[in-house]
Amino acid sequence: MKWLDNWFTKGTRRIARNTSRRDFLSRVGVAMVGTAAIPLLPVARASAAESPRAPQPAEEGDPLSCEYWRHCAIDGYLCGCCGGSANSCPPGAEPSPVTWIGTCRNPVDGRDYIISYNDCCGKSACGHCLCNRNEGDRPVYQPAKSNDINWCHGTKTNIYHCSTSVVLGLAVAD
Amino acid sequence: MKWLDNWFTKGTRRIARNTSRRDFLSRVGVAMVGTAAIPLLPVARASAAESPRAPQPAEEGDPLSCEYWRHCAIDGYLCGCCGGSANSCPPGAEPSPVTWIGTCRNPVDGRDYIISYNDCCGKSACGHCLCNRNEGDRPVYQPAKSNDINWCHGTKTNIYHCSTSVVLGLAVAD
Amino acid sequence: MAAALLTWCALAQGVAAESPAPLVAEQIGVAKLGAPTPHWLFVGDTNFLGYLDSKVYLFDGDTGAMLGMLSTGVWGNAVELAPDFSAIYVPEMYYSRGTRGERTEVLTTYDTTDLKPMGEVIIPAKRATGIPHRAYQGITDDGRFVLIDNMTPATSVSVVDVVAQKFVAEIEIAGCNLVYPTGNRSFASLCGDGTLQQIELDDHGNLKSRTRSEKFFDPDKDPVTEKASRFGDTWLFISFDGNVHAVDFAGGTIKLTKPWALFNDVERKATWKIGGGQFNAVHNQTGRLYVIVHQGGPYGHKESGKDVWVYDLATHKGVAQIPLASPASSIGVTKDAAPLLVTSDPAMPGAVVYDALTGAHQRTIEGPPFTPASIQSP
Amino acid sequence: MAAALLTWCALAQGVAAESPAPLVAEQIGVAKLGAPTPHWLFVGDTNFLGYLDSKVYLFDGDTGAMLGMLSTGVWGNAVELAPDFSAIYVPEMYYSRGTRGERTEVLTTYDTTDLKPMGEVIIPAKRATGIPHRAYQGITDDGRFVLIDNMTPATSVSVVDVVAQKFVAEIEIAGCNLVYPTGNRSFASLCGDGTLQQIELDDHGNLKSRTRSEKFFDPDKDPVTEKASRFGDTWLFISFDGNVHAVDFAGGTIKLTKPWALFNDVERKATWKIGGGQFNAVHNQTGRLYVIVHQGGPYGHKESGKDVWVYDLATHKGVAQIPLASPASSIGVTKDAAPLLVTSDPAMPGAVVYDALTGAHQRTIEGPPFTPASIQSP
Repeated sequence: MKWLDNWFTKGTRRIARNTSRRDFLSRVGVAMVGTAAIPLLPVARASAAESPRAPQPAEEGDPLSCEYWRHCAIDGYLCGCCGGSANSCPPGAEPSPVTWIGTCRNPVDGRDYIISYNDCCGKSACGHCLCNRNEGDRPVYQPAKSNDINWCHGTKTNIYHCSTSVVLGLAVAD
Repeated sequence: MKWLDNWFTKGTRRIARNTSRRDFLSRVGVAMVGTAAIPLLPVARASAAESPRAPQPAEEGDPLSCEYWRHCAIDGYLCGCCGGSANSCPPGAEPSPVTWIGTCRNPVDGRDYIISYNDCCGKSACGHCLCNRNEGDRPVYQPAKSNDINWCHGTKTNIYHCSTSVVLGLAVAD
Repeated sequence: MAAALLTWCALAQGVAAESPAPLVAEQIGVAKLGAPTPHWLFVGDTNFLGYLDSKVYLFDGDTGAMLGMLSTGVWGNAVELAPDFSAIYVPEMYYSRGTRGERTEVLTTYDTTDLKPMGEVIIPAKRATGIPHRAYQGITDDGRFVLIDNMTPATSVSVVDVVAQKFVAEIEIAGCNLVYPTGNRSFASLCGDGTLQQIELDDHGNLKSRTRSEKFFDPDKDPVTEKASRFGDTWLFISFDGNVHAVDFAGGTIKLTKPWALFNDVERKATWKIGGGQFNAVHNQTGRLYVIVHQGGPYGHKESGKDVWVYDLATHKGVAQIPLASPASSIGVTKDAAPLLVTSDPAMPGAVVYDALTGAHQRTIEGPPFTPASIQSP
Repeated sequence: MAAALLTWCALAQGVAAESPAPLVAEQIGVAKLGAPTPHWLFVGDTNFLGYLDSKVYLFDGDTGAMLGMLSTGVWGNAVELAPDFSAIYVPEMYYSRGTRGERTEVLTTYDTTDLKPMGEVIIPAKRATGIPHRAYQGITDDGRFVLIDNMTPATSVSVVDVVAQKFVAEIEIAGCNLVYPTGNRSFASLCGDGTLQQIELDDHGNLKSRTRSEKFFDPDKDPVTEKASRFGDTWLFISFDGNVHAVDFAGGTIKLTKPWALFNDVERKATWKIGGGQFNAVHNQTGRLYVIVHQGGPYGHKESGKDVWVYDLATHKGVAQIPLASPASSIGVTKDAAPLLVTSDPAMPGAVVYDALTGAHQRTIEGPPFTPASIQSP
């Protein structure tokens, strides 16, 4: 994850120093969405996508339990307990295109994976299966790695409903 | 209380039968405020009034307990637990000029008193000292005697904060 | 950037070539509701400690799984379901500053496949609020008009044409209150003097005629509660003392019938009483009435009960007594041939599911709903 | 009618002439707040199960009595108190349809005698939300400007002139976040690269200058939490591993100092760690730092603790260990010479009050607040 994190802080700082505020805000907005959203689809495609509710073959454990390996840095209500799943929002909720990212180890293959904790937005608190795990969680001045932040950004509203744990790919140490 | 109740139902029905809808609504609005508000002060004066927070000499018991004699038909959060008292709203809340009315017996003098359960309005639920006693409570088609109704009517908003139990006077059987 | 990522993923997977194939990258999706079943349960959450944020939860009664949720604004009461379940209608109230500012009320229409709002109709900002009551709103039998009870405290009913998606009329019901649909173009309201009135609507939803019944209960000695159940063309109004007043609205008339008692003398002596929120429900197919009962003193008409007694509506005889797993204030019975009995209590988050025919406890659904009220099914 | 009533009352009282005088008719009133004391406690209620309906409760720490309440909209975070307690400022967020529609954000000013809104200033609809953080907002030392942290996720700070009651400026803090007031015209923000920046404002509240510190902590190996405490001109930033980075902002400069450790080797071996929400607080008069601690594994930086350890900020030595009556996530210490230590935990409604000098448990205040967060005092 370091490469991503360094890119983020260095990148944004560099922009900050050389541009006016308005110019900055627009560009960093883009830059950050780019950063956190690299491995994500645009919302439009995401919503259209079939949502694989079942875990993948090489996984084990209960996706509705806070201890499920993917939830290692989650903070919120599990969407799987709210009508969605570990990688799909409940009906009528809108996935956040921007998100925070954790690294969790899959006990089945012993590999570290990048997990994207997209929030589902547009309905108030689901209230079921509240989980708070903080492996690799960072303070909110490192937004891309902070689970305290309401990530309902870039969505129609910032009303938080529940959280997902989406596998983005293998984590590679640098 | 019968006289009041009969007046209310007969009175409103009579008006209903002889007038157009718009005319009716305006007049009944007035009539009912008149009905329930007879023994009450206009809001303006009420708000200005000193609020006697202590019970009167001829009372005993804990005004913050659901068992307190005045609360015999209350349904809601006791304002005395919310920054007000049995006969005053908490700071910033607005007393409802319209209300439901119960009859409770004061154990000290053995007399029946008319109690006005004015709601305090304009702030969301206080959440403290929830009481529900239903002595003499009637269904909502008898509004003047129903504690199910949100009586934040005639106030700036219908947002309910807590309930009071105000002594209006002696009840007289007819 | 996307291209770069692909390279980086491929590389990563190459590195791990020996061991089993790594998990594939996923795309986040949005779930849709499956085909509705008669055991779907809409449970209203007044959320009393935060009632500006009321909700309606949708559960599958057969599994207990939460299927979805609606946010229903301030003072949420219940939903109205289109007879063909093509839409969900919800009266919603909002203030521009939460507890201050401008009050706006709407009837919102939600899609039954994705629970998204499809549209809203502005209605008079007068809706009756407080403790939820099923009869604070209703829908005509054909699903054309949604009826919303108003109290300012002057009482009236707002009529919304949900097909045309427009507000039609406000009909005053002075001295009366509440909405009990009685057909495609009519509803009844209970009155403070022990009568009821039936309002007939024209095809546009405007007032066509108003019929008044004779006095059929004593509002002072033994009032009927406002929590009634419908059995075909008949509404069953149950009194504080447990007397059932069945009123038949077939053919647009009001036919009063002789009240019958839920409790015999022995049961009365044992202080058995009705009580709760929506303490009664009917299963039309079997013609059975379900009533939450408890033992206790006077003024117990809102007390929860630990038992549900079941009556045959043909014989008026008790046919079953169901001891509950936990106290209940409100109940609902699903409409199908293998009905569920579902109970809720504002003092206990969640809902409890029983077999309505055997009374067997099937499951307890954990809350939220935090302070559950209405229980409704397709 | 009023005249009729008087006759009727007089008559009634005449009837009961023999027995003691009946109770007199009362007038409903509206309570006002008394003179503020240093032990008044503003406890924020995020109300997570109904966060559209967030609140701030005001309690008297000496009696536990609730004195009043503010409704603070969606995602309530904390209040700002004028230094002379002449006003309470609250950033509030609203949607025109609760969870949908137009988003409006305001800074509302409340009267400190009757808790009524006196006015509001519209601010950019960008406020950072989620888990509450004290440093998501602040007020300049002279009470002139309220500072509100924005995240879209691009970060900036909104500046509101509360004297003129107008929004002044949005100042970007790219790569940094949060608001730590450092004087009448300045504040600091923490940055993702282990530095901080100080923003100086002109007399109108616009950006005057920006100063950047050297890197003073390692954001990867041992980041400081965003939950800091102020001691005079110094802000104390405490790291995950319990190292205290004191940064002195006296005279508009940024003076970094050598970090010191809350835990010695023995304590580290015993896995003592910091953790919680606002897990630390300072009592300026005695120069003491209060820290919630617990024993546990890695990633415990948000775990509640059953103990509060007290440190002398002059010697950096531990001077007291306070076992708590119940686990705490956040603490506050009142400003007076007989300070109260107040704890809250989102898992336990209410708040708990201790003597901050002796650690003696004084009282537990029952909730709501349902999910308490911030604790603030005049």
